[in-house]
Amino acid sequence: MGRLHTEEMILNMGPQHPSTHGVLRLKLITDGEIVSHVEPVIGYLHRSFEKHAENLEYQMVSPFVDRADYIAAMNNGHAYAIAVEKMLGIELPPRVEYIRVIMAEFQRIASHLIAVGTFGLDVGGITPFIYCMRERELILDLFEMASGARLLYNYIWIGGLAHDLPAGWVEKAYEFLDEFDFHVEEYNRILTTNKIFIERTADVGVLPVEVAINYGVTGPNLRGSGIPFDVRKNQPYSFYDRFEWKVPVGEGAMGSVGDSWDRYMVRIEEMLESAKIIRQALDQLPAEGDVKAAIPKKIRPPKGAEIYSRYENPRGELGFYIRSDGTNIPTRVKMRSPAFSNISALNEISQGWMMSDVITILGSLDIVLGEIDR
Amino acid sequence: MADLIFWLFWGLTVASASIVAFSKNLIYAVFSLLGTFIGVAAMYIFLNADFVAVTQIVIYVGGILVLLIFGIMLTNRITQTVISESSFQKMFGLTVVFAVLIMVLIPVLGHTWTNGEPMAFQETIHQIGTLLFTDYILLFEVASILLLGALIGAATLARKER
Amino acid sequence: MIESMANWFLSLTWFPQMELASVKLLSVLLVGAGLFAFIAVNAIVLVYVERKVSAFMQVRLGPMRVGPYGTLQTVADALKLLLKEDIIPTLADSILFRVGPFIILISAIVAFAAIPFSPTVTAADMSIGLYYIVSISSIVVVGIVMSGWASNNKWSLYGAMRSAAQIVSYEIPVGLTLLAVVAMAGSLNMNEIIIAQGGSSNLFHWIPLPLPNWYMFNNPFLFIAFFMYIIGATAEINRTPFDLPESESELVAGFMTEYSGIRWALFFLSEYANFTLVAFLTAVVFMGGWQSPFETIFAAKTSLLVLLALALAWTGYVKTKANRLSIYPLAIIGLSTIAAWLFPGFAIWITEPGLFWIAMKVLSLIFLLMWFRWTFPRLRVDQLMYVSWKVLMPIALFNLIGVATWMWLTGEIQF
Amino acid sequence: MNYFKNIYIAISTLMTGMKLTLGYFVRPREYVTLQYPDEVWPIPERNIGTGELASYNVIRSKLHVDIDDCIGCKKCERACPVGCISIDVLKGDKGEDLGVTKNGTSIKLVVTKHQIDMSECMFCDLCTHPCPEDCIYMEADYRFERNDNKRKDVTVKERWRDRSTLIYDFAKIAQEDVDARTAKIEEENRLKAEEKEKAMAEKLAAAAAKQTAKADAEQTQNVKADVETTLFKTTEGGES
Repeated sequence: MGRLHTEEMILNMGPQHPSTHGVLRLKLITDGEIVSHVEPVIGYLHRSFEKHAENLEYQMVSPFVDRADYIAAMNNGHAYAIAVEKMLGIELPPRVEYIRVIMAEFQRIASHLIAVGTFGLDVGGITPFIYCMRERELILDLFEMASGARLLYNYIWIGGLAHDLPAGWVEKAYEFLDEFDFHVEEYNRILTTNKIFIERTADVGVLPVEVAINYGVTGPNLRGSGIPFDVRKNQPYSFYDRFEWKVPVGEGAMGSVGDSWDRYMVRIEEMLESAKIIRQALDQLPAEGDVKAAIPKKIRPPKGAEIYSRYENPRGELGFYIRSDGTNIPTRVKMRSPAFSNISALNEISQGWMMSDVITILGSLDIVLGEIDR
Repeated sequence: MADLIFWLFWGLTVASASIVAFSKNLIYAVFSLLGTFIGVAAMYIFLNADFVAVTQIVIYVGGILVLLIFGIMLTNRITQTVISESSFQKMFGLTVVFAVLIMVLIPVLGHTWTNGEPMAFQETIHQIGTLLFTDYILLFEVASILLLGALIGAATLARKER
Repeated sequence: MIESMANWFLSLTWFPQMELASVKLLSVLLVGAGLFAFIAVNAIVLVYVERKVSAFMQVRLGPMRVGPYGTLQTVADALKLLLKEDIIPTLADSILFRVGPFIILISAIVAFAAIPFSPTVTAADMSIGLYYIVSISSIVVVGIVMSGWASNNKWSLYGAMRSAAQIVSYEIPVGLTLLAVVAMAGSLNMNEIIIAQGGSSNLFHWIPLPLPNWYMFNNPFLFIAFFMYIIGATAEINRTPFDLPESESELVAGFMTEYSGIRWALFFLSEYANFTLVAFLTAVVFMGGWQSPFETIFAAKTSLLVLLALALAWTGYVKTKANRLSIYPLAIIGLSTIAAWLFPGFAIWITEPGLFWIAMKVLSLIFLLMWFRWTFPRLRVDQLMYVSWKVLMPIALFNLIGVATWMWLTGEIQF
Repeated sequence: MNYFKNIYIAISTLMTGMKLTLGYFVRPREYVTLQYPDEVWPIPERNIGTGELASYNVIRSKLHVDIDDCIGCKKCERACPVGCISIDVLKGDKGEDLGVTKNGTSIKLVVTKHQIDMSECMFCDLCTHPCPEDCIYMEADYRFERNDNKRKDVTVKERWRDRSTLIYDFAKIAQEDVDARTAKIEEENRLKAEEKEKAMAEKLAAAAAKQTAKADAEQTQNVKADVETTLFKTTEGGES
């Protein structure tokens, strides 16, 4: 059969599109349903966070850090606090560290719930999304109890926490953990093992290890490709070396290693691992301790001090580079956002797939535009 | 009622057929084929051929028309083409038309038409079925083999060469 | 009945001495209006039901504000859609853009003409009813492609293309499964197909079981055919898991992306009309249409007792397994059992064929399709085609041969 | 064989999912959503304050200031990353008793303006912590019901666009009082300035007398410049 001449179609997906997870624009070059090139156009949510941070005192930056990745605000605050604390050389009371770990892992579960739910939405299942949101709501209740806010907490401060845990919080957290395994089982029943879901995700958008490393892909996406890299394990910060847990990696159970299903499954397993960490942290949590004891009165890192601090946020390695000139205002705050690196691999792994698969792959990468554009 | 509805469908057929013939926009021409096909199907019903009428819709609307629409819609150049000159080689065309007209008119005018009573409506499918499997079994089988060949051929063409 | 209505209507007008032809014409118009009214009301009710079903499955409440339990919500929505601005995009082909929705709607309405609502009520009891419905529903493709192309939007075009490819290719397995039934019944007439499903309630002709002699229980091949028809029909009416033409996560809204207001409402109307049509067709072809599941009064009474026992067992099972009391099925079946045993009128009523039974069947089928929609993810285009050509088609052909063999074995046909 | 296995797996897994949704469908009503304005989820109990602050809830929905306790230190204004708090203070009269806060600190300054623009607030809670008197805090009033600023002269539609309904004024002091105090302070400053000017003028006159005695033009100019700078300084000091 001779080659038929076909014309390519340029398709603008977004910035107003139901499944670009925010205001992302994808320029697709398609041949029928087959996509030959994907160009993510970002910047629609740019709020000049880094420039902003150069005009604010160290503590004032932290609410803006929350707003970068609004789905994992607690993790971002934690990462920033750790970076500044390293510059100042602050020792934290154990209670603070434990509460931070608990909060960070709860936030990881909440973020992965969104990732799993919206991924289900991307492949067409509406009900799993609602179930995921239902459990996320319980975590948000816990956060609301502790910090007073439901989305942007500003709870983890440099040198401590905004508030101590209220009475009854720990019991409620245990209550959530006891029910959580059952709910994960529910997602498995309605989504993970569903044949249609497997057909849509397995073998789709395989992210080979080399490509992942070349693009700087981190987090569940890298682990989905079979590399057990996790900053929490490899360079433990906070108290992560005190807990028993494993790093889930993609095994290609339904297709090949590194496909969308693997990335999804890594998130499901990570939620269970996070639940394990929280349970251990709650068991070890010291009953007494002033959470504000180590908060410095004035934050003035020494002149010329600079730091790059790594952190594992739900989307991957979140890095903060901060340079000080000795005043109470940082000279430069650079945020290495994981989703930015992750989305850069989109073109490479979605070429040759269908338009529906591009959406699946995008959903499996789990991006947050607030973090990409900053 | 038969008269009024007949003329209704007659109008539909003729009007949409003339759009097909005279429209400068190919897309309009293709879509108005829908009216023509449905009108013709209605004519079959007036001729007591309900099975043929419904088959007309299935094959011509559900199959051929959709195929035509696909072909025209997905070919970028055709949809944008506006036929600038409505006709060319007018003399030759007129000659052909007149020749055909005369050929049709000779038997029509030569025939003595009688006005009979309209036939009572009766279902035809049983007869069609019986005939297909008795008298015309060979033709039926040949047609099925032809269609099967077409099916296999289409599948082969559409197969991806990876 | 309709003709007498038309006569009465004409007697009110200026020309009472109209000939028979206009009476017939008017009755045709009346039937059309009646079908349209049925479809409109049906869509309004079904939208509400679908919202509630989805809400309950998703642990939500659904509409609650307008009217008691939100029953008037869809009425309010319909009014809102009527009042909305009618937008036709500047670069759209305005003629085709306007015509498209009407073609879809008209084909949906016209197809209803052959549906038997009860033993006596069929708008057009034609000898080729089933074939007629199948053929009319293929016109929908043209409307969809028309409106998708006319919108001058790439997403709409994608939706239209997908829809056309989907409907055209699913017509084949659907046709083949229906063909098996037609072979079984020996007729294309809807009422005759229903009547053929009456009679002895013997499963597979040899084992007597308390099941009605519907085609889905008639023999194992038709049992498979029933489910295959449901799958194929789901694809033909573009519902999840086959809702690719309007998949909101990929194509925004598919071929109706650019539509708003009342034109969009027409799409919605025809979508639900097709939905109901498919449910009716399934009920007629596989579930005995307007026939009652109970053949005699005695059968009704004993079957209800059996059902009551089953419901009791279920309640006990749920109570021990999940420690919950599922009271509704027990209550409904218990009440009807008591009524059937105490009041002979009720027992007679439930054994009589009629609108009630076909409505029950249609409603449960509609619930099944809604259940599909709120559980499953969506297939991809090539997988959709895979299901059609490589799964449904071979099985449908196999079924067809199987049904023929079955008929030969049971002596229904002889060579 | 694989083909049939696939079909079997598909059917069985789909049935699993359907069982789950049906389970939720028939389950006795246990919804997660509520009919919002009629019923609301309880705000989590979370009292961390002691004594008079027992009702202090960390739920962050609206900023509130107990203006009676405010000492006008402007720490909250400086802590705010978005600058939504603006405070003006005036010095109290000499010997005037401005009261004490609940912590026992005597108030030295009159807060004439304590305005919070809730349309700019990002609920970060950073302003509440530096307050020495714990008088600025977040309230759980997420519906902004107790908004006294609702302007009656605008329609509801305009009110949505109107940001002024979200600007909260906490200073209780009346405008006349503010005017009076400002006038008084200005008067004082003026008097002070006049006195100083008078003193300056006398000095100048004395110097001029000396100058005429010496009759040196350049020296005169130097002194004048000196005087001008002192004058400038006094007026500036008087205002603060």
